[in-house]
Amino acid sequence: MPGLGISFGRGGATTFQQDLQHSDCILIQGSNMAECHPVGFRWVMEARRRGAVVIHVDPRFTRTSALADLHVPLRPGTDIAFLGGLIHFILENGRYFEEYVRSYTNAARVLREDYRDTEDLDGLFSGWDAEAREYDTDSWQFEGRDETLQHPRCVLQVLRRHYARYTPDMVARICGLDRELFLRVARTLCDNSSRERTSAIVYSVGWTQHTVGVQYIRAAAIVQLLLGNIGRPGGGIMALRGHASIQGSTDIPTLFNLLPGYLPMPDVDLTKDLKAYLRTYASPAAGWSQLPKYLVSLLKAWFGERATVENDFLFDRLPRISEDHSHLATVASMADGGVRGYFVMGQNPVVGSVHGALQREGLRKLDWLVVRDLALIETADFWRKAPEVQAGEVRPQDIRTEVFFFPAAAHTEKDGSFTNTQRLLQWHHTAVPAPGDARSELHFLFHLGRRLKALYAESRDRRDVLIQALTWEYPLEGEHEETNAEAVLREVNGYDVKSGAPVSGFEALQDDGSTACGCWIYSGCYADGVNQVARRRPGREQSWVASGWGWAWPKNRRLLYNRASADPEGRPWSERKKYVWWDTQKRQWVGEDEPDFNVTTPPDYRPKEGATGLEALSGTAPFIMQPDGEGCLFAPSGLLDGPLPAHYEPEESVMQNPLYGQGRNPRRLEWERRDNPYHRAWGDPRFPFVVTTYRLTEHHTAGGMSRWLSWLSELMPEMFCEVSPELAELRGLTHGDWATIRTARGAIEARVMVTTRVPTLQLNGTTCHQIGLPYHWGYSGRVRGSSANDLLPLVADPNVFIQESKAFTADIVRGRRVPKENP
Amino acid sequence: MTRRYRDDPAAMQDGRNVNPGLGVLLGEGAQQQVKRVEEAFPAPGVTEVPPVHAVATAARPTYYGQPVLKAPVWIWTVPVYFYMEGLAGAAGALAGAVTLTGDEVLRPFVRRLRWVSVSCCAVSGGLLIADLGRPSRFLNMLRVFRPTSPMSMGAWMLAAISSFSGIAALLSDAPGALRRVGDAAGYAAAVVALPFTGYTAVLVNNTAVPVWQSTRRSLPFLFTASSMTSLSSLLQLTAHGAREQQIARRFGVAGRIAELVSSEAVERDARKVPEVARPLAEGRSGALWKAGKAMAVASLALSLLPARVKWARTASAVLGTAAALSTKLAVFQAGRVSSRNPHATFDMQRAGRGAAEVGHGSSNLVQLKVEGRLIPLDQAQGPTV
Amino acid sequence: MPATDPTPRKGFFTDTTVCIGCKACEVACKQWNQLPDDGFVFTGMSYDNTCHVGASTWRHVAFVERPIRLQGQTAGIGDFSWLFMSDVCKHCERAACLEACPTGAIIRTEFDSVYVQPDVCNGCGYCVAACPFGVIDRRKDDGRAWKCTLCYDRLKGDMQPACAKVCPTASITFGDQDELRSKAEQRLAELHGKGVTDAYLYGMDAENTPGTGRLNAFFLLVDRPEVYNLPPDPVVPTKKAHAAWQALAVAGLGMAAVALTAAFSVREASR
Amino acid sequence: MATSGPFGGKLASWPVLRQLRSGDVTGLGATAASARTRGLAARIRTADAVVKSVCPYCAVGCGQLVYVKDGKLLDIEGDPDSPISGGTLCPKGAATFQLVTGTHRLDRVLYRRPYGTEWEVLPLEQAMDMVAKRVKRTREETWEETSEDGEALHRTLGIAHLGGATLDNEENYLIKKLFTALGVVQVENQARI
Repeated sequence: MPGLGISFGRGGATTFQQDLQHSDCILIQGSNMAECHPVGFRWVMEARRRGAVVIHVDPRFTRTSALADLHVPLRPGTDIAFLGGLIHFILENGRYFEEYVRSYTNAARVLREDYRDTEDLDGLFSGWDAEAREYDTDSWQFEGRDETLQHPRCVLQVLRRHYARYTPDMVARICGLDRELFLRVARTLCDNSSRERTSAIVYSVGWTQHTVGVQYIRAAAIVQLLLGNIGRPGGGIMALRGHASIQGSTDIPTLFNLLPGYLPMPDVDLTKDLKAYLRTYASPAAGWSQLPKYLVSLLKAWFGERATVENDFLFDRLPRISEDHSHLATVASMADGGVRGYFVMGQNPVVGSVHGALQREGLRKLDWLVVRDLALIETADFWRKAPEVQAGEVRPQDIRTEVFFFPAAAHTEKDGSFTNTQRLLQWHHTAVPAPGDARSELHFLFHLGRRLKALYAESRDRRDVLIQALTWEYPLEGEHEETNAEAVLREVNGYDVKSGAPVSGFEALQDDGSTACGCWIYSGCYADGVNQVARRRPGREQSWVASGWGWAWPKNRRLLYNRASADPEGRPWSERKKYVWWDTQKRQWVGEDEPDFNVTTPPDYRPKEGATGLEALSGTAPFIMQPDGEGCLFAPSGLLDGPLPAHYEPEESVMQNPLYGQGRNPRRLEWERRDNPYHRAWGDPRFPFVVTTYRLTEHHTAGGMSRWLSWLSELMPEMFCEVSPELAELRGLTHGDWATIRTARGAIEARVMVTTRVPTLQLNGTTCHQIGLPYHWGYSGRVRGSSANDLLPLVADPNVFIQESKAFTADIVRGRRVPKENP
Repeated sequence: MTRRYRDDPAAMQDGRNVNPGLGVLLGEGAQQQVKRVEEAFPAPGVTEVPPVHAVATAARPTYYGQPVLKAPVWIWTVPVYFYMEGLAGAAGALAGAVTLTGDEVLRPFVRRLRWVSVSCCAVSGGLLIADLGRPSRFLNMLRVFRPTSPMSMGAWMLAAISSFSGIAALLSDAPGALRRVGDAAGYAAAVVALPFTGYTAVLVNNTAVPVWQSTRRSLPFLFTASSMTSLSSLLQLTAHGAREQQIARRFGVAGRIAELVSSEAVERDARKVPEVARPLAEGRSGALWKAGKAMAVASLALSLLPARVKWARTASAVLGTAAALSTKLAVFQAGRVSSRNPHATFDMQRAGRGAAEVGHGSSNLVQLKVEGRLIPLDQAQGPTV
Repeated sequence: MPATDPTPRKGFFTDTTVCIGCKACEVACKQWNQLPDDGFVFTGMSYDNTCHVGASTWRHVAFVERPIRLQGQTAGIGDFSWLFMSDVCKHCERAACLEACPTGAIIRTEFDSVYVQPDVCNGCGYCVAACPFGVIDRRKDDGRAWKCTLCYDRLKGDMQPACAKVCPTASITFGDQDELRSKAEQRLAELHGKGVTDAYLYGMDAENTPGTGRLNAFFLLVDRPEVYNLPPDPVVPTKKAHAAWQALAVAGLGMAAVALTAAFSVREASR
Repeated sequence: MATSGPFGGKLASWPVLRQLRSGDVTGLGATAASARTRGLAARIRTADAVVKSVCPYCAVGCGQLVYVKDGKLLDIEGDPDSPISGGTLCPKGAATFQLVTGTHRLDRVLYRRPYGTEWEVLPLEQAMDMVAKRVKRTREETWEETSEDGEALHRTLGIAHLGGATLDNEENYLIKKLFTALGVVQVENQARI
């Protein structure tokens, strides 16, 4: 989550769910928390019981809205306008937390003279290379400070100017909402953000799945920094994630551009060798100055004895990335025959990812496909059950792909850890053996690796050096030779190479090859040779922080940047919001949580001139992973599409961008290909309605874990679309009957749910109808139906390659889909 | 080396779909036998409902028109049982009365009535068992004695009257003391028969079904009278002696008159709340009800003709039987319809014919006085009693 | 008999104002009791596709979309609110099913709950017609009547019912009646204090539901009972049955009189 | 009924007689209870083991208790000790028992040969061997040692991986470790959706 990572230093939720109970105001936007995270929502309810105001900003009136004090509808894809409006309100009315902003953010930094804002360049920042379609970020850098915050090029003033036109009227016009409602949100949020009070923001994929997704989160970060809500109890930004370990699969990434612990994957241009890599990515000061230790320890963990100082720990042999190798790029390449073998483990892309037809086209071009899951999901059965096969357009006997389906073990049949949405690692233990030939992924990967190591054992080819060097010794257990998961966790934690003893944490890691560590941010999870992840001290025996339950990265800190819960002098901002403070007697930071700060660095510590590493951080710098220890209001680097969030319309919109000539994110990722047609940027008469997709409480994502279960399927048995009574009348749709929803990519059918919960919006005097689509259904399972994602094109955010499925355009007509309409 | 794989094994698709090799099925509901999962689904397919928001604001709101009650699950054997046990009761009662005359000439009549009673009891028992969800457990009907349950009382009465009538029938022509034992049993049967003849009315009155509950003051009369008609019609078709005919005819004429009067009373009771009376006027139940009444009138008229007009006697008997069956079927069917109509329940209770009718006033009713918006409890004027 | 049993009366207090309509209670109930699904039917009734409590669905969440503002809430889409309510067997103080059951299959337990013994029930169906809340139902393919057991098996093991345990927002709370009542009254006062004056307690005591007495499963509602498919003034039929028995007594005596008259008058006449 | 019916050979346990003995006129209470009812107990009280676990659905991270008997699952419910969930679950979490014990789960490797029209069952070891050979073959066929400019690439774009957010950290770790060593860079998961 670079939105959070760039702003604060770490790509994870800044707080934990239980802490929401201490909020005085909770703004839920881009999330349908009550429906998608019902158990997390209990803490919102607890806050509300204690008197907090709960605000839900969402295109639809959902089960979350039903329990909120205030529901504000807005047009899908306009949240930056809304949040920009909040920033405008805060700055213009002087509602920012001045001491916090002055001390803990980069508000005082002064930009270079050649910086140009979107206000100057009609929607572009300076440094845009129209040819290459990318920014040169030189002009976004700082050149000085102005503690008075008055310099016209200081960040606070740049911010003010950047959002000058995001007035309540403009917000109302873009988002299609009532100006007074917006102002009520702004006032409520500001009234509940101060020394005495804190507000939290909760978001989820309603914000991330956009071509400007990362900037949505950036905008929220700016709001929270201005209001002084980060690092404080009841404050923060709670990112809610949809899968049991999606945070974990980003921390220990199954992502092409990262190595474990957010170390960048070697790049063909930037990192020719280890030296170049360290030069590029290790920052001179603060947390990331320690990067060499983390990388070297990783290489030692992976390549063991073969990784030496002399051979740069085999860094040179690592594969390099050269372009976008993300999921969508891979699918496009697959459809062109560029990919021959594909492993899919516990994911169902033909339902869950955009453009199902193209996904299936890609699968048909493969030589072989391996699917591992509990049941025969759509992705495994694409060759006999897909819509195009059913319609007779493609025949199974013409599909070349060799398909392996491996039955997977369930979580009750294996040991292992999940990392939840608040960076908390929790261990699950084996309860029963997996049935028949079902095995864990751990088993599959270990034994696949063992076979491959055997196949390459005799090779003299340089390209096989890494697989030969790979440390692949884990204790095996039971008749199935199941890999011991704790042994893997131990390697992830790190150990002293000589003694083999687990390290106590990442501070113990070295860059000389004497330590090995599989993921530095998880270092400490096996401290003292104890599985800290499996700790289960009951919640009722602890404070709400519950430090004795599981283990959170980094270093079991539950609320990040908690140095900011105290004022610059180290005293709590208020008794009511006391969390971590400087104990003048003990001369250390103490409090409810592990201090997210060097425990013995006093508030009055000031680094010497030219100090490097951790020494370079002052005693008043809570954001210790940032080079300067400051929260980023303005982000001079790290983001490809601008240092400040600007409102861009989605790829496909019903409205021209009223703010800028550059209507859409100039840096968005598009795939120009015949099988991936886009609608007109705005006002395409063929596709006049806004669509948003979402989940329901009763199902889980692409349905692989819910549509096969009768107890869940009976609760939501059929695919449906939600439309307003006005749209139903306009298109002759009948409640309970069928409708067909169409885009240039495909058509799907759905039952019609006519409801005022999906409002018709007034945009600048024109009427905007919305269509709501849950996306859980597919062509297999106990209950089946059209997949909403079949409607979507490949298009993505440039920073994280995430698809845009929360705002696009389509048409809707009555009746069922005619089979050949399907692509 | 490889074998073909067939998916979707039909086995274990019982709605729980738990693989017994992986999970233990010991829950309370695990023993629920499932042939069709939809069996327990109370809604009739995709519901034709107005757009969802329109329902709650109606002056007389319902939950999407869904029934508030469960419809009685009884099958056709139950209304036939109503008829049959009525016959058994009326026969037992009349047998007692005739026995009391001590007239030896009427002794065959007594014996016949006792046999009618006992065989109707036997058929009744069969009809009841046929309706049970678990027929093998029919004896559980006598497991407890629950005065609150008319069905429990009915089961005991049925057991008693079958036994007494059975003994009486067997000993009808026995010599000496045994005959006196038989007569004593016959009298006992007659005493039980008095409530037994119309108890099925109480059985349906003692339910939540609006049309049944609302007619509790009149339906027992109707069922008793209809049973008298039924018996007399049966006797008119089968009895031989002139005196027997006479007795049956007088018994029947009184029964028919009472039947017509009490059916009016039933309608009057039901009509106090229009939604409650609806099934007696409309649909299949309404048609049956009206037909029952018409046939009862015709039967009465014909039975008033001189006894020697044989065709009239036969026609009256046939019509009387049809009227009794039709009426009981109508009441049964009306109950099913009534239970599916949420307005019947709601209107009845709003009209003060819920608990308020038996001396209680719900504080909920206070809130119901204003349509649309609620009157807050603390501003209410106190319960309406 | 419960009167002599020291076990405190147990029950549910369901506060619909904190229900998020997640249906965890429905699933937890099916899971614990291992009940079958009811088939897969899209009903169009908002997000409710299970319609009603029945033989195989012992907890059911109702969804009501109202064009009426909920007190204390502002909905940007205009006058609108979405009510959720998790319905269940009420375990009435005067339980119609219990009083109707001829076999003794339905009993009052030591916890004051009403329990159907599946090893006794012979499927006569009388309880189905008797229940004023339309709760208990018979499955044709199984033949017996079924309803919420208040997790009698769990209660005997000193555990709370599955639905109450699972409820993420404590909309369903389980406990001793005395505690539940004070909790409910406190919550009601709190809501009234916040201006939610529509809120009231349904079935907490005999004042609300005199016909059935106190409901061991009672509710906090914000609209008329009918909106949630609850009867406004339910009554245990037994309370009214005495009128029917009286009528029957008169009818029976009338028949006796007619029979005697017929028997004796004919004898007289023929002499 | 077999044990309590009037003609079940145990006349003494006939509830009517119990009613008479105890003076229970209405028969609404304990006298009508059957032997099964009196012996009713929660099944998890007989569990062989209670295993601590975590809900596999969303990222809230609710605690679960898994009850085991005779090597089979008896029940799965919320863990009251969890500071996050306090014993509660959502409907999906509450359905976990069906997820892991349901008849939808497959326990054999299925294989669909090229241009095939049906699934076949493969022995696990054979399938693993086949996959390993295909990885080796494809990797060799599509290996990129250097770019056109002669810069080191050390990779294959012929193989890709998807999935991880539903897996354990340890599994993700082995995925990243093995595939990186093989030069497979197209490793992705649900974070992109």
